[in-house]
Amino acid sequence: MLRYVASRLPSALVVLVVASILIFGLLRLVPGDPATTLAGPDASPEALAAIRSALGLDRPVWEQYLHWLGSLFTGDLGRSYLIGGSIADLVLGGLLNTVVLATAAVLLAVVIALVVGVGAVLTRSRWVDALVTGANTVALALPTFVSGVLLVLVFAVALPILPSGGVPPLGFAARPDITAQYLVLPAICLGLPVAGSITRFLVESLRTELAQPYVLTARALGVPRRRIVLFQALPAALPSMLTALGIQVGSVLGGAVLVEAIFTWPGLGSLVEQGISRRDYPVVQVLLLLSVAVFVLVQLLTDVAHAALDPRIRIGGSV
Amino acid sequence: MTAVQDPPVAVPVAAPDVRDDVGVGVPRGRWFAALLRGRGLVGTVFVGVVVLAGLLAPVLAPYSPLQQIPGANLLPPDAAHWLGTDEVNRDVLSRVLYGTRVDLLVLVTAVPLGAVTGSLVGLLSSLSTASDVVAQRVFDILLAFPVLILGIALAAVAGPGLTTVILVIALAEIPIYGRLLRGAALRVREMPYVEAATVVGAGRWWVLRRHVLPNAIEPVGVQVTVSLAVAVFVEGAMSFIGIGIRPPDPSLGSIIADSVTALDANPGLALGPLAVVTALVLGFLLMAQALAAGRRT
Amino acid sequence: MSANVLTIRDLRVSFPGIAAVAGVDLAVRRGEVVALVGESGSGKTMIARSVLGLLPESATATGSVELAGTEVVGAGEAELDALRGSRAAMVFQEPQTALNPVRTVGWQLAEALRAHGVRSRRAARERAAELLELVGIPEPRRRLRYYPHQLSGGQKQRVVIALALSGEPDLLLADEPTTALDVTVQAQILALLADLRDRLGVAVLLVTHNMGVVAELADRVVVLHHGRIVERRAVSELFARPATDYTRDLLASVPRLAEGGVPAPRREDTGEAVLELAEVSVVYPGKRGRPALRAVHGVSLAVRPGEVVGLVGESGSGKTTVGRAAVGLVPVSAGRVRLGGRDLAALSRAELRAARRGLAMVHQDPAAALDPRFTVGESIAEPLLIHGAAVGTRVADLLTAVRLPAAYADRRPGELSGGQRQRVALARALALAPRLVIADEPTSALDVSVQADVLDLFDELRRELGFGCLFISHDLGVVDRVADRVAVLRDGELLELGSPGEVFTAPRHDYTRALLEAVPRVPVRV
Amino acid sequence: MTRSRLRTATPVDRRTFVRALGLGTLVAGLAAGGLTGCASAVGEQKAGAAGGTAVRGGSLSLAGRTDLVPGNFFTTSSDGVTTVVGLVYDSLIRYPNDKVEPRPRLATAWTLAPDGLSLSLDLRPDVTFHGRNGAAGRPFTSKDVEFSLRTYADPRWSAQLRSTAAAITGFDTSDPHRITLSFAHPLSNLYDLLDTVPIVDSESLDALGRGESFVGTGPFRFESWTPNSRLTFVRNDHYWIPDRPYLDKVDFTVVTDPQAALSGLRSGQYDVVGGLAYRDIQTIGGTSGFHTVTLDGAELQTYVGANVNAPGLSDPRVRQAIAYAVDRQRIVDEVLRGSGYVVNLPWPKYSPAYDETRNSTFTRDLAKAKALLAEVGPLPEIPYNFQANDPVHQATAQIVQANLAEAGLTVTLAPLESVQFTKQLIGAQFPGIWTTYHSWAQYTPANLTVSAYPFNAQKNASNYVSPAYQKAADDAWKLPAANAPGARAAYDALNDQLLEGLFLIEIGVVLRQWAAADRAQGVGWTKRCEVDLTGAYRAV
Repeated sequence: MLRYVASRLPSALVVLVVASILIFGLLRLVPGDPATTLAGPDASPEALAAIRSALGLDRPVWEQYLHWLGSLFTGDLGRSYLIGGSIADLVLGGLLNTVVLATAAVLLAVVIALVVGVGAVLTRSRWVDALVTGANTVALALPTFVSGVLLVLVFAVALPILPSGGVPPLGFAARPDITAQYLVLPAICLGLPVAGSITRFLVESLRTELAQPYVLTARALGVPRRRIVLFQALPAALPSMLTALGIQVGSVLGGAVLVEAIFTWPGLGSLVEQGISRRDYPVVQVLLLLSVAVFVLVQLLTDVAHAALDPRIRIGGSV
Repeated sequence: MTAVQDPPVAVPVAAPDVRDDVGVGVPRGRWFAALLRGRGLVGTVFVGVVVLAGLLAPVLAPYSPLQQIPGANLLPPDAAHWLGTDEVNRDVLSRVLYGTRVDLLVLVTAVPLGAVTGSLVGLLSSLSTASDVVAQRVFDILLAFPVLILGIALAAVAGPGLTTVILVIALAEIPIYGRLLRGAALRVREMPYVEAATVVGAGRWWVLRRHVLPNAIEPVGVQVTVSLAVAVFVEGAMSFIGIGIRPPDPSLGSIIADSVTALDANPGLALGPLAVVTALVLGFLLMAQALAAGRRT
Repeated sequence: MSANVLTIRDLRVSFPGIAAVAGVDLAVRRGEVVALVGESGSGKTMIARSVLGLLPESATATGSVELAGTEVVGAGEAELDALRGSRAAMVFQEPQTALNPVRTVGWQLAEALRAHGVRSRRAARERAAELLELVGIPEPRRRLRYYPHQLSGGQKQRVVIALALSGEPDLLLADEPTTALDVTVQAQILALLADLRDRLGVAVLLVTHNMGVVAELADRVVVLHHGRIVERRAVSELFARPATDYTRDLLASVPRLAEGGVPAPRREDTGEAVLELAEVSVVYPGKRGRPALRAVHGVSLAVRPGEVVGLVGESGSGKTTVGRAAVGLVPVSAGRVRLGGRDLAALSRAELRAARRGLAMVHQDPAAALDPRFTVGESIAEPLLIHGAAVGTRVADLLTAVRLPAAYADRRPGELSGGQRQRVALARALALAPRLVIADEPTSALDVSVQADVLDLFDELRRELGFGCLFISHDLGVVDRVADRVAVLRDGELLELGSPGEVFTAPRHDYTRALLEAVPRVPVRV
Repeated sequence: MTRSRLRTATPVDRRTFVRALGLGTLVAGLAAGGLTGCASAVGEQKAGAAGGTAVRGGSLSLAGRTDLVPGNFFTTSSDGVTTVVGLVYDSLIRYPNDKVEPRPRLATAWTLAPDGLSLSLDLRPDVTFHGRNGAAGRPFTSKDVEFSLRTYADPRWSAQLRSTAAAITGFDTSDPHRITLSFAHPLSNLYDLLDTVPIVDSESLDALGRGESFVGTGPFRFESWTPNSRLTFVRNDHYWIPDRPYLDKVDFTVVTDPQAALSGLRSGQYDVVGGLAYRDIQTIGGTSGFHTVTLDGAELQTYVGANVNAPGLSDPRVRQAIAYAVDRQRIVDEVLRGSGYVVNLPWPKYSPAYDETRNSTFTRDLAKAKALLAEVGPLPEIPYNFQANDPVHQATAQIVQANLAEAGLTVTLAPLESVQFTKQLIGAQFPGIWTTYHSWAQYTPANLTVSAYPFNAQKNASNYVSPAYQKAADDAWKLPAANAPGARAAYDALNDQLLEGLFLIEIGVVLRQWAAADRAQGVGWTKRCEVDLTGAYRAV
């Protein structure tokens, strides 16, 4: 298996380097720069120029890039122009919040997909099928920002049983029950679209698996349909569902930008949006590179898991 | 994810499949026939109604989408305004109808643009291993950037507006179609009829043009319907964070974005566009399922 | 309980617009092997599947199928589950796909046993090992942990049979159990089925289109044609005195190995070789760290104009790889391939394209031989279009040459039967009057009678157009009928080369002798 | 071989599916910690609600839209900064909300030299800076005043009133509790400066720049800052006003989405919230248990700026036509929901330069607007910029566009991302007209024309150059004091220049509002919307 990972590393590195160049360049293309935000609307052009040179923005672009890349390798993520503090602490705080939220959302999505997807294939009844399509439509049609507001209005304002936003004051580990209540609404809001697409994918691949000959063999042996779906079709369909989930991860961070704003969840999503709108280059560069790294890592993990789950790849054939 | 290819092993003899056992081979209906019955028909009807409403907007709309009616600030639905008015005194029903047009314009340009570009890149990249590796990495990078963040960056460069929305949706579609077509190309290239053509002297381009492309159309059809549903979502999200369609032009996403702050004053402001979006998305999903089912038998 | 394990009365199975089975009565007694014979489209598989209520969704069945006292037609899913595997069990044709690829053999056996009431894991593992031993799988305990892709075709079929036996059924429904296997493996499986009948008294309903297999195993034979029973005889009587013309034609078209005497070689050597392989070796690189696979090693072979060289060997012997190497589809790791006297490797891209004009290939699976999007006419004309040659009436001429009505030109492959599709593939191959044709198992996917017609056609066209041909097949009977010379291949190495008469009657190599013995003999009509 | 009977396999039916679904939701419920069993997070938030009358102790939760930016400490450009400055620092004097007359704070008394060239202030002797975790810090002396004023003038901080601070040439700090400032020319807006400049601790300025510590003399001590998330403050037990503040703790949360802030307020998570949409403030104000805090004295103005060099806008008649066409009352009623009033000049009602008659020079008069435009003849399409995702500016722009269209002037909306908008404002690069807020009119009038960038006589965003306007602005600035004789005449001259040049077309004065729960009483504010909780308490 390690050979498999090793064979994928060079391509991952290429993606990271190219992405870093793209991010660095794209940000420079965006008009306005941190000096403008720092200077504020009433600054004079001289003050603007003073701040720009203080931040080293007047040096040639490629020199800034190499400096940034160099410091990246030495593990120094640099300092945020606006917040002044070190980016490492800023990102770590945000990273923890987003990882907790994203994991909760993905877990919720997987549970929903398994329950609804397998349920729909098991019962084969028309109304369950319609239910899945309907839920799928709602997941896609109802934008996150609307479902978010509705969830808050119903569960936090109308009948105040859940907090309307924010992170648990004492941190995640201290009181799991309190943490769970803070997590429920944002996780549902972020997880719904992901659940929609992987449910659709799971139902599709389960139906394809059930059309395979080995299902006919099992049925001819009198194995009840419920066991065939759960213990034969599902394991065979899981690897491809995992791959679909891997691709969804990219959209989870995108979704996080909206959900973290609606639920005042101080994660990387809101940090990226703040960073870009305030032209805080170092923060945005680190965050975007981190999101690309996370995506590449998840792709690698899903491929490895896909290989591990599918014995044909794990153990070479010997016909 | 690179397709997993096992080493070529002599395939043992294949026997006539069940279908042959039934005598004459069952002819496969044209793939769009799936859209004319059952689930596919329902989907097509939904989408058709929305498209019609969009196209006939000038006829159906009681007011001009930009007309500000004095004194009619955030009125709830009533006889004069079936969906009430918005915070700048404009009739919501008219804006939803004209907004549908804008969204249809976005769908008709962005999704095909992304699909065609993605497909071409996917096909061409499958020609040589070098171009294949490069294309795969480009797809990875495009997929790595969440759509919204791509949108924020592009809007900052090119300014918010229709072109940015179209560009972002197209960019997000490219890797999806790229990978789809690359997979289709690799699968078709293994088929005996391609091998027979190669033996007789057909070049890579001939195989691509005559065999790979026609056979790849079907999976693309299914994916297009799914992409259309996602595109409506992206337009809405971009308008919500203020980088979508520019005011005063209406678009379903921007109306929904404004409606969020006025839910109690005029629920019609949210219900109107949401109904249209739901109809569109439900329609596309049903069509996608019908096409996929058509492909599977 | 009546002596009959299975009684079918007036069974009708129909699909929208097609009556697959039109009123069949059939009975199978305990410990008896009944062969259900017929060509594709005769409905024999549908009858077998209706016994366990496993018909496809779109099929509707009427009449009565009584299995061990229970009526199957119209029974509920729960009732059917109780029957399946315990009263009757099914063995399928395609071992490659009959087993779940992501589950071990042991697990799948335990699952079957669990469906028949064996709950405890330890008892199930014990019983599973016994079953594997029963079907002749070496080291059964170790093989329980294997995954299907780690077993050979024959071993996989043995596992499928073990699965079928797990519920101790009275009746085994074997649907073309050996068609997808090599001839030597086929012989072992047939021996196993015969042994099960004798030792366990299991009745077998054997569905097949191979008369050799019928002769080897069956006690009684039922001949089926277009969903109706045409003849019902004991095996010996059927071969001795076939009652109906249909059966008589069926028997006549079975390619028999010429016994006795060494017929003179049909063709003397004329002119320079069309294809020449000198010490050719092919190695497939191992993927993701798996060892490389040596498919072909040091094969030397030549094909002269107008000559058919048969290439015989079991699956995995490398015969297909040789064929593909001959036309440059697969890179050669050692040795040289010369086409029309010129070294293939030395040709430039343009020269290669020109040289390819004289080549053609016919594949085995008719379903995938033609592009589903092309009409028949477009498929046939494709080689002409590739080289910019005038099409004119060429398509119509070729269609009539392969005895297909010219009107078929605008039909789609989906609307043709297997035999018709293979004829179109042949017509396409001959479009540019090639000098060399590679035929990779062209008829093995066809029914016996259809196969006979296609082979006659092939022979006629070869005499008429004089192209050289490398004819690859695992069916010795077919090769004997068509080839001027025969090469026997094993594990990538050329064992023997000679005229069919020499190789098939006086084989120099004992491997060839074993191959010959394994071919099921059809008794010669008196 | 024994025939083992099989158990009857039950077909899958709806019952099993419902059971499976039930299992699924139970798992999800468990994952959500079960709403019944354990303590409710919502319950814990509200636990702090204490008694009705002013009682010591408890804490208040504030929420605002923008986080602290240490680099902008001396500008009032983010809610985070205004909260820190309001709670942690004191200024020398404090203007009451409705008058531009200085009241004592850290300075107890002050005398202005007759020639207006110097000012000496007596300083409170009993004030100390915040010390390490609760202990009393070092005493406050005149040296700290000098240090604070000099830092404020440093261009690095780009403070709004730095030109006035730079005009202070001499600092006499011989007596620790008395300071005399001397300057080159009389400064009528000097007290604005002293009301604005927070007294900072000279030893911790670098830490302040890095956002690590904020040491001041104010009622609350800075405790912690989690960037992009929360600020926490604790009571300063050594505050120079005896037994103030009442509250033990104050926390401030960054809530970028106004809807989230509103839901947080209504669900009891926050006590005082800023940055809500005017319509939401209006509805929450009417809901029982909540009230609005109108920040009079900290008014803003919304206006339509015109780049006089842009094509079509160079002719003053076009700008007058715009002034006549804009329906100011509708914008105040529908966009600001009545939280403001119509004006032609920037001054709030209490400002010495406020003039009722001049304020109604341009009332909505479509006929006059059309006539003026007819005189000028055909005009090109004029781009109209505003900040992209600001609901107030977006609504105002769409109304103004419709108004101008009625008058026959076509305008295309061009929303800009906020940083780009600021960049074009500073660089005076707007291609046509624009709309945003401006402030600093709530002080002595001269302050506006000296510091606020759109009005600055020397260099403004409209590229409007007029010697007469520069002279009027300078005269107003050089008045010895806001209420000196001759001030009225100077301000009238200034108003006439503004109305004549009309490079900025005022729409209305905007009254900013916070929304608060009834349990948050005694909430105060400064002219720069800095929150003042000295007298605030939790009412039951």
